Amino acid sequence: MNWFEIITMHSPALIVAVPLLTGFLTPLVSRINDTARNLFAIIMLSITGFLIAILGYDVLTNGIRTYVFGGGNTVVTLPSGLMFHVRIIFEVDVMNVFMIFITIILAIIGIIYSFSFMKKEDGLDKYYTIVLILIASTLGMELTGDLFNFFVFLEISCITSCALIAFWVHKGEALEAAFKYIVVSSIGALFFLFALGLLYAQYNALNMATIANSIQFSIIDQSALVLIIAALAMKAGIVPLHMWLPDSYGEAPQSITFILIAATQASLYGAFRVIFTLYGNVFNSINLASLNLVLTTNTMGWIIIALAIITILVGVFMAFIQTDFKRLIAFAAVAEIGYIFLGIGVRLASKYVQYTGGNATAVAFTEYSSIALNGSIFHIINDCLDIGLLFLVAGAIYYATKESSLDKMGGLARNMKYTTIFFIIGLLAVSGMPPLNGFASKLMLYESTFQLNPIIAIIAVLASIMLLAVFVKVFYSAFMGPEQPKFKEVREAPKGMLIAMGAIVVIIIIFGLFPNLVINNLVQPAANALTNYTTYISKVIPGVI
Amino acid sequence: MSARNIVAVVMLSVLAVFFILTALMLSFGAPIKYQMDDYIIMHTQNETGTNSAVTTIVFDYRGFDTLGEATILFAAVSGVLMIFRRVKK
Amino acid sequence: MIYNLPFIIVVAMIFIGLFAVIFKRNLVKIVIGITIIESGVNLFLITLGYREGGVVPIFTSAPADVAENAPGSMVLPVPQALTLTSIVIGVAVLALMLSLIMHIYRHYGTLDVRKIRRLKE
Amino acid sequence: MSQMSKIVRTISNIIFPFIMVFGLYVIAHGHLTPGGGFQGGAVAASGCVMLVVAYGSTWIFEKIKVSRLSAFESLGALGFIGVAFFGLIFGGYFFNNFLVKTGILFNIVPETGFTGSEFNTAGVLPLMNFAVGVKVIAGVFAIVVVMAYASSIKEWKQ
Repeated sequence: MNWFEIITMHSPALIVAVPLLTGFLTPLVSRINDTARNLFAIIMLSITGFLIAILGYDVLTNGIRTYVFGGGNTVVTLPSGLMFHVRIIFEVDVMNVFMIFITIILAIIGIIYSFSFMKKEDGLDKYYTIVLILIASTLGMELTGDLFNFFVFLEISCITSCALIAFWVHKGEALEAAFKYIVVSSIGALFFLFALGLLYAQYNALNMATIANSIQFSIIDQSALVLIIAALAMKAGIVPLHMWLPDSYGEAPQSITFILIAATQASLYGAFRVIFTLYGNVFNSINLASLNLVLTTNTMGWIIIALAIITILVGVFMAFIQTDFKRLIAFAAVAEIGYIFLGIGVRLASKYVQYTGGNATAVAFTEYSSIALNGSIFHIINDCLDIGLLFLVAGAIYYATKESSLDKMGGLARNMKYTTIFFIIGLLAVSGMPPLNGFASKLMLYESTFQLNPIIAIIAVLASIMLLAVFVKVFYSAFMGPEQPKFKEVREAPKGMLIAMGAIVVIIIIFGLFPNLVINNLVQPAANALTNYTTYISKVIPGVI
Repeated sequence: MSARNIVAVVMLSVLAVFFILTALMLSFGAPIKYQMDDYIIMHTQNETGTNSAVTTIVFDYRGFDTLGEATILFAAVSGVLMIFRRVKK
Repeated sequence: MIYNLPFIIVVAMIFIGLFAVIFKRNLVKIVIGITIIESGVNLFLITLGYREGGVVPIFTSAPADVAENAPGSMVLPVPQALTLTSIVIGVAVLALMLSLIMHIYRHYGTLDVRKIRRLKE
Repeated sequence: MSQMSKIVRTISNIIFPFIMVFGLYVIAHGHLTPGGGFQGGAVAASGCVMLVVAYGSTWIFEKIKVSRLSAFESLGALGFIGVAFFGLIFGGYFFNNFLVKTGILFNIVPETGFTGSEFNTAGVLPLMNFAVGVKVIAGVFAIVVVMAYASSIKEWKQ
């Protein structure tokens, strides 16, 4: 075994362990000086990125990779002859690789942005410690194959995000937002733990593959599903439970908001994993023989569609009336998460049409349901990049002018040329205009939704157009118009921030020009991995099916 | 009592009925399945040399969870120290 | 029915906590509510692991008959380990929430939710 | 918080070593009896907190540097993750219990059903218990000291 194979073998554990180790070492390293700390953080994150590249390459070529913590032959044999591991297992398929890929991009760019954005603050050693732990926990949530481990990382990300939202402690609103966030997310996490207890009582196992293998969808399993989805929706900001999201996105430092987006998407990933893998034999392999499962899938799909449409509408309409730049973008983020959820719902509801319609519809809807899932997964990365770019632009403006109210801004385009260009690209991407990446994923969502129900598709398109209107309004009030006397001295944002924003813009343009490259190489395999739950199970429990 | 409170009470009572029905379905004192726990009790001594099965799970079989738990405490301490830092204005 | 009393108590605790979180106006009472929910969930996990007549799953100075019928005479150890983790998590969350409350009190001079709410929709 | 009366201080002086010894006992026997790093650490940290109550947080805050406590906590966490990394290096897996059958330390493997107590067992578990214990003592003490000090001063230096 050469060194490359050894690194590949251990990379799932190291991807989480290296940022954690960095986080533990940062308080000691920052005793030297600030530059050493910054260099240390970025070098260790680059090592993590390198490991992710190795792992991603391996998973894309060789399929699912598992890692058993502690090793050894600790295998339980069931009376039926199936075996499963007692220890914690990390199981990495293409979907996980896709998510950790997004996270590491956001993390590295966010750290680079922090170097210049947070330069004048104090308490930075603690800041970098907590940011690195937040990144590690997000990666852990996305890699783990164990439900309780997922809960632990969920709680780590909850605590670290709360501490970071309250970073500007002299602002009362930041404290309030942080308190709201920790109340909502700790209750959500406790619901998750309760649901985990229900599943544990039924199947006496904690890793996802074992539970997925034996899930029966009894009443207790259904209540566990409802609780888990409610908890993860709470963390992701679906509408009845969205109230924490604009507050915390709006009040946190913008570099934090950028990394928080990745943490939110990790909860969404959890919802994907639970619906399509943990309850895989309910929602994936339905057939006419079990009509009640088909009906359940349909009900579930329409509930999710309804929630998603409400989320989109609330996000867009609330964005209209905001006067604070960051809160406005935060509501746009709520709307974008609604689009991702819409994809899941359409996927589940299309499955119903597929099995109850005629033969011709069956063929068509097989394709549409997979398009909906692809669009939904592709929209995760686009949402991260677009909303993230807008938050970074808001941060650059805040850094330059110390102002975040839209009423008091104006004429900034004269002095902040690059920022203006980045903002235009961000607003076009977020509202789904053709040459950019938002268009590619939204088109897939519209197409599949239209086949299911044209009215919903029209609502989705209109909401997207309204989002464009909102941002054009912002553009005029902030960047255009007469030059304000107090902004005469405003200068362009520092180089570090421009580099961070420029990097995202480059990725957005590449994804916009060559969407098929991403869809064929990353999104489609991810969707296949998600729906192929039997492969996922058989990697942990050999000999099943 | 405002309309909002009434809605909250109704939702809470629906949730309560749902939870109680779930609770009534579980069986107390007689777990349905216990292969994993039996395995751990039987193998804790010859695999890890530990007499206490709970400690074996916490630090060996599920050691990575405990690392996460230690991380949570670390993050909470760092967070509290960060929140109580002296802010210069 | 009476046999499920522990589970009903767990549900009651969770709902007492939720009630406090939703209807109480004092921040400290909200935190107490969350702590009660958490105790309820921890109790739930412990309750799941109980086996009729079982003793603690530790071999040190265990009675001879317990050690002989080993797995059957001991309660399930995994829920206890999960509860340990969950308790420590609860401590961390509690510490962070209380320090936030101290800051909020310094800032606004009150703990009443209605008076401090500045972030509106 | 100001100092309490002389009686309280004297009695807490007398009790403090016993609480610490009990806490360390719980940490050291984590693999044999109920307890372990977290529980023992909490016991020992509550002994330290008793001093905070008896002597007043201002006095303690001047005597003990919080940054040093934070560094100790960091060291505890590093020790824990370090043992896990040693498992990767010597045992071939992250979190491998590499000491248990090698014959260096803590290496005795009792028979299944053995009800005596042999301290020299359990592989890396005592080391992890110790690291976690250090971490919990330092962490909980730091939280309490900082919160008590912050609530005792009238005006914050903001």
